[in-house]
Amino acid sequence: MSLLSVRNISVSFGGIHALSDISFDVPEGVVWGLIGPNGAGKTTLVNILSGLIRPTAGSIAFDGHEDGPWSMSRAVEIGIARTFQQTRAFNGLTVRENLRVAAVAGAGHALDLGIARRLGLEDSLDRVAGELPYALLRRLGVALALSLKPRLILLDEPAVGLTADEIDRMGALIRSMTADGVTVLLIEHNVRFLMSIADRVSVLDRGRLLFEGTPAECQRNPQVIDVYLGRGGEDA
Amino acid sequence: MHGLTRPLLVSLVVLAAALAAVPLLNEYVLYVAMLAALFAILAVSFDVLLGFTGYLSLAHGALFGVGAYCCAYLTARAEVSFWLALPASALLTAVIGALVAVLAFRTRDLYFAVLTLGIGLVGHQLFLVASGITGGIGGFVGIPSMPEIALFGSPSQQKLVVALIGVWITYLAATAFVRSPLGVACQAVREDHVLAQALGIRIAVARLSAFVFGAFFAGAAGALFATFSNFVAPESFAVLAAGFQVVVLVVVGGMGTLWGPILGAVLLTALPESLRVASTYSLLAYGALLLAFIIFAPRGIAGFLIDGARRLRSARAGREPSA
Amino acid sequence: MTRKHLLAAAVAAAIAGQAGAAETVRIGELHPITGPASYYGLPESQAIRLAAEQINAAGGLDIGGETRMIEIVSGDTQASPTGGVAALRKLMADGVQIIIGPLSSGVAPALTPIIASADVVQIVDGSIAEGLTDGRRMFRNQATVGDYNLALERLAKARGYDSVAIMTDRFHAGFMESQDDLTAVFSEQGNAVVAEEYYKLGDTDFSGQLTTIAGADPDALIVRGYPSEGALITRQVRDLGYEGQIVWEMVSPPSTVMKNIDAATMEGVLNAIPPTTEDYLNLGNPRAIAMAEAYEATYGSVPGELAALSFDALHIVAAAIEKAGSIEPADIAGAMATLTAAEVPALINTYGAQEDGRLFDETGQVSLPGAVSVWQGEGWVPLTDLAAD
Amino acid sequence: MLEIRDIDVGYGGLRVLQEFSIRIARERPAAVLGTNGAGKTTLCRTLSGLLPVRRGQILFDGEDVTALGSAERVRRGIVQVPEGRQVFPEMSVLDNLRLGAFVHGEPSREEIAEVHALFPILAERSRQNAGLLSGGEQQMLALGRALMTRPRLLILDEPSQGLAPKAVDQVGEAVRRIAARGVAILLVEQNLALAEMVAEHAFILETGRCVRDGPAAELLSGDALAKSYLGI
Amino acid sequence: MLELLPQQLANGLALGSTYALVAMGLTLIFGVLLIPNFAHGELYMLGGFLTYAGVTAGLDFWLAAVLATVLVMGLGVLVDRITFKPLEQASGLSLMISALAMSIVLQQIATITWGTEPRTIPNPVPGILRTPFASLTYHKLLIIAVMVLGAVGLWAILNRTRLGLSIRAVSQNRDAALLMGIEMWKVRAATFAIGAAFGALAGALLGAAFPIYPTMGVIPVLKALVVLVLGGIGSIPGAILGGLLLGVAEVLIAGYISSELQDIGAFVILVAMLLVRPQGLFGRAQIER
Repeated sequence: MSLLSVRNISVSFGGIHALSDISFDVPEGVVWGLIGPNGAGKTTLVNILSGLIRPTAGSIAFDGHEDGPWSMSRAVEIGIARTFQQTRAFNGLTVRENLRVAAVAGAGHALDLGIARRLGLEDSLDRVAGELPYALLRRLGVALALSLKPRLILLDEPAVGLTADEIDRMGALIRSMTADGVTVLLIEHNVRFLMSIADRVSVLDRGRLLFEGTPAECQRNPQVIDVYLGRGGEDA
Repeated sequence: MHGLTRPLLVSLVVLAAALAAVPLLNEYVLYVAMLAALFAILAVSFDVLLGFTGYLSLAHGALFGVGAYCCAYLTARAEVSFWLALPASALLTAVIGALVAVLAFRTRDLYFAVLTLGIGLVGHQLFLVASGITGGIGGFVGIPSMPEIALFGSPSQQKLVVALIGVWITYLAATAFVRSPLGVACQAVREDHVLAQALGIRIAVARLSAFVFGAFFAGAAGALFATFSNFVAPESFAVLAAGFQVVVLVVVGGMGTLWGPILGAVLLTALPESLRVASTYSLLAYGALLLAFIIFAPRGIAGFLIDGARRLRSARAGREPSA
Repeated sequence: MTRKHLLAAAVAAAIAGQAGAAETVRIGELHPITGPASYYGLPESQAIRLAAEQINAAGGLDIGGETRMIEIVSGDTQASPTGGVAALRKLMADGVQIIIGPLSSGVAPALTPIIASADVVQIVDGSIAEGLTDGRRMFRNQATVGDYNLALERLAKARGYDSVAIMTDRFHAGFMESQDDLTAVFSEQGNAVVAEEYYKLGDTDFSGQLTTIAGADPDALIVRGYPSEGALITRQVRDLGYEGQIVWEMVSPPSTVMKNIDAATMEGVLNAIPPTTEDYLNLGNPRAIAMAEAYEATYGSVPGELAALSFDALHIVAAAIEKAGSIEPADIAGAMATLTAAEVPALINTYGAQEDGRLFDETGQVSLPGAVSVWQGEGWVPLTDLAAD
Repeated sequence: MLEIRDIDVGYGGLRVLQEFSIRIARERPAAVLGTNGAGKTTLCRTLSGLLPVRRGQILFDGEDVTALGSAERVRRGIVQVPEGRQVFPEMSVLDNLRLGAFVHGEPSREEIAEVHALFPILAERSRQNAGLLSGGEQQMLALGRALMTRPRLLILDEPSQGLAPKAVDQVGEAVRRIAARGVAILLVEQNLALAEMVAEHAFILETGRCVRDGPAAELLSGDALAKSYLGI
Repeated sequence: MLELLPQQLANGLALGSTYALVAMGLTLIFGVLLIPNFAHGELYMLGGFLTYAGVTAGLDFWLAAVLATVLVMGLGVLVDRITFKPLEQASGLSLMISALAMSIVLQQIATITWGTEPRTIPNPVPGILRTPFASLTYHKLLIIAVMVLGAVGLWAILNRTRLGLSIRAVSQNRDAALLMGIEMWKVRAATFAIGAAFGALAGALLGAAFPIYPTMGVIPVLKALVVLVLGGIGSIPGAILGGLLLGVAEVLIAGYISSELQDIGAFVILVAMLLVRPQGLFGRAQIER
């Protein structure tokens, strides 16, 4: 049985189709990868699932809730959390305050510093987010989403700009999420990284779903390789 | 609320010190100190909106006036006890504040500032036009004094004591508010409202509560002002008077801290008084000092002190301050 | 209560210590010395200082056989209620118990509750708002707005205006609070009020109101407020083609008027207020001329329109102190209540005597009836016969 | 032509470029390739003087330009076509071109004609607001505008982003022609298509460091880059 | 009453032109540099006082107005250097407070120099144009004409000169403008000079009808802020249309409803406008930060 079920989602901005007729099902407990070149519509999809924008057509069901698409607060309420591609944190607040905001004001429970420990932020609790090194800031972004204790987490390029060591660490973290029963929808440019941790992969190209399968199938698919390297492909 | 212990203790010590000084002051200093205390209440309550939620409202002076006229009317015309009129005025101001907020929060940034400027100007005009209730331009005359408190000193001393306790209560309430889930949500709104929404925070509720909180204490400050002065006139509540003054107090004191605005209120009430001797040049000196201050300490007194303390600490630790 | 007395005693002791051997009589004056209203406030403040210097130069005050000099202590009201109260508190904290002022009607009622409950005597030389005096501690040698209106009412009656329009500065407390009384009197007299319009200090465009007024074409347009707006309104309503009589009700020094309107447009405009410094100068009042000359010599400018009132106020206080033979506020107030104009020879203004010859009535108010003057050439000329020009 | 020596660049606590060094020769158009977040745009902004260098040196034609302001660098011929094209949307196509020539005064008719010859669409749309052009046309405009600046080094920040393949081909063709006039080219890209058309030398940027460099033919063909990107 | 409507509309357009004239300078500086220059009112005031000083010193009105405008342009650049340049990294709020402080300083300098007595420059264009429908003084016609000419002139500077080209470039995309080799300080100085010129010109012209005194700039700047928001912040056509709209609304309210409610009415219109169109008439939708 699938946790998330996306049916015929389409959205257009000013006449341009950003997503057309996207459908897929994400079962519980997996890491589901979503790749595609710039402008393919990956972030748009995350924005729709998290309620930041409304699709023009289509429906979403999640964990028994059939009423999607929904508002941002509703999405959080039913257990969907997200991170942002350009890491967003409350830059004027300390790490501790950031986590407090997410836990207390967002999810409505007490601050749990276990998440900070899990993400290696425990030594930086009193640093102001805006002054954090990049890698810590990215981890803070994930920590904010995890503070909501979601059932599904949407990670928008968590590995961007990280060093190899940090990427490995992020990978381990993502795997550990599924162990805790959190399902992950992972958008990533770093395909090597994605392939190493995803159970299944969808490929988006210019708003359409081009491929769906295991990472190994994906890496062998010539169409995917062409699209991904920006060679050829049909005209938009 | 275990985090409140420290601010509670520190503020109690400061309050005790301030109260201990009361018997030493002459009538003039008592009056100026009382004004400073009322402005401190205004500034702290305003900072919850400006410093913690990130919205610049210029209607705060008008809300201050709502509280003042409400208390004046209740005590002078309806002959309600002051101790009842005080919370009633604060509540009514909070309700009106909520209405203003619902209108104003349809906009943001400079548009929000100008919209609230317009609301502030309308409020001031209404005080003038509704002369049946407010006394119009001639002001509201004959507001009864606060009932005497048998325990302590002269009427002026009692006023200052009540005002100081008012500052203390406002400070504690504001501290509790900004640390409550709502207050934390307000800071999220200030920092990044998209992220706040993505974390499931209902930003409309958060910023509305900040506005209403500010309005409540602005109303209380207004009620105190009315009863302490026995007379109020619309001019005190004009946008160009209290409306801008409270912004200046908070920015000069230091936005986003709750003690900074108190320092701002004290300093900027004392400054023009100390410049009285310079008469013709006093306003020029005031403007120039304000300009110099904002240029050299753009984050206010609080920012200046915090930076200084940090530098001192890292110097003591024997290393450069980290970036 | 004992605490209060202790405090007062302590303050008195401190003052005594400060003043030392050459003890002076400290008189406080409260006027807007800074800010936009300083144009009116500063001349008042300076006229008081001038009067004090003259009295001191002539040997000071004779208080029960003891000679004392006057010391003027200035308080800047900044024309705001809180500024005024702070200034008053400062004066009182400095031991001042005699207060002259304030000017602004917005400040005066804020001071009243404090003065009423303190050991202080006050003489108002500026504000025309009703009330303010009680005849016990609070006096006024300025007219009330009722006195102002009296001249207007007599003028309208004498000229038999069938219709009048009124433009009032709604930031002027005195004019606003007397608006209803004035229109009631006009209606009673048969001067139909066809338009009641408002503007505010600092407005520059009155075309909306004035177009309506010019359309109604009343016999007279009455403008109540300050001269810069008065000049503007006069110009703008003439530009709109209004040809009826324009009547001002405002303190309007010709120098200020001339800076804002040309003489030709002003010609024939009436002004209904109590005589001002300028009027007394025009009438050849020798004391006014002497004061003006001394003022110019000291400050290098002509005295303001209200200077004569402030000058008088100090002389009234001085006379009351000498009459009382004491500097206790209660004694001064008592003497002031019984003072006659003859006992204050230096007065410039011509006050109407009360029935028993006293200067102040039982509420502490002088009688200073308004008069009508007409603009001719470059200044106001008193109008002796109301019925004709 | 351009030599970058060990520069460190960052924002606040974030170090984006670390000990970054490359050398570029005029006659060999170069490409810097890297994924999102590798530091590509930071590199471009640094070269144009919009971001200060914390350490290291930038030499242009043997002269140290590290401390120069953006206007002076433009005058010396360091010209950039920024990421996302950054045309002035509410100004006409012609005004955009005039702005390109800003440091040299008003452009002559010949100069404009030359750009029009290279990009005929710009002549057609001369009076139209730039914001109304399609993505590909805007990229042409950005290139044309940069040419008006009389560049000696042209830095292109992801010019293929968001373009249809046909438009990418056109851009590639245009860049080749510009290079043929003796303008040094530094192409900063994520996608291979354009780099394959234009570059003779390539650098691979990973997390703020240059991890490989070599002749473009070697580096881009075969699997080297595909490995870096796709992790095959 | 209705037969007065043409006259009232003419009054409103004349009043609105004065608002537009003041608002244009303010909106230009805000649109290009994102600086809320509240001290604009004091530049307006100084334009009036300096023209007055010139006229009383015996200069011809026009010469005095031009001299005053040039002086105030320089002053505008100076105000920027002292008030805003040191705060480039600070918040918009700090900019606002420092502008407020600068306003106080300039008001007091004027007070010390000229005193607080209101005065008016002798009208250089006396007389009235009377038509069957409405009559307007030549002075009001002059103001409308100068507003229109000023708008055309500003349009010409922005669209027909190299300086204007660089100003427009900075207002649309500051980074891209820098990449074109445009020097920020020049654009900044020019923008402040032009904005100040509008303030000064308004002060000189209106000083020939309205009293000049040190705090005369406060209310026009508040009105101009309202006009800005009505028209859309940073939009020149918005400033003109917003100004005219406010002027006509005020006059019609005073003429047909109640002069006591003139201010309230004007602000109710503002509030209503923002509720319907939160970005103003010509404003772009507010961008998410």
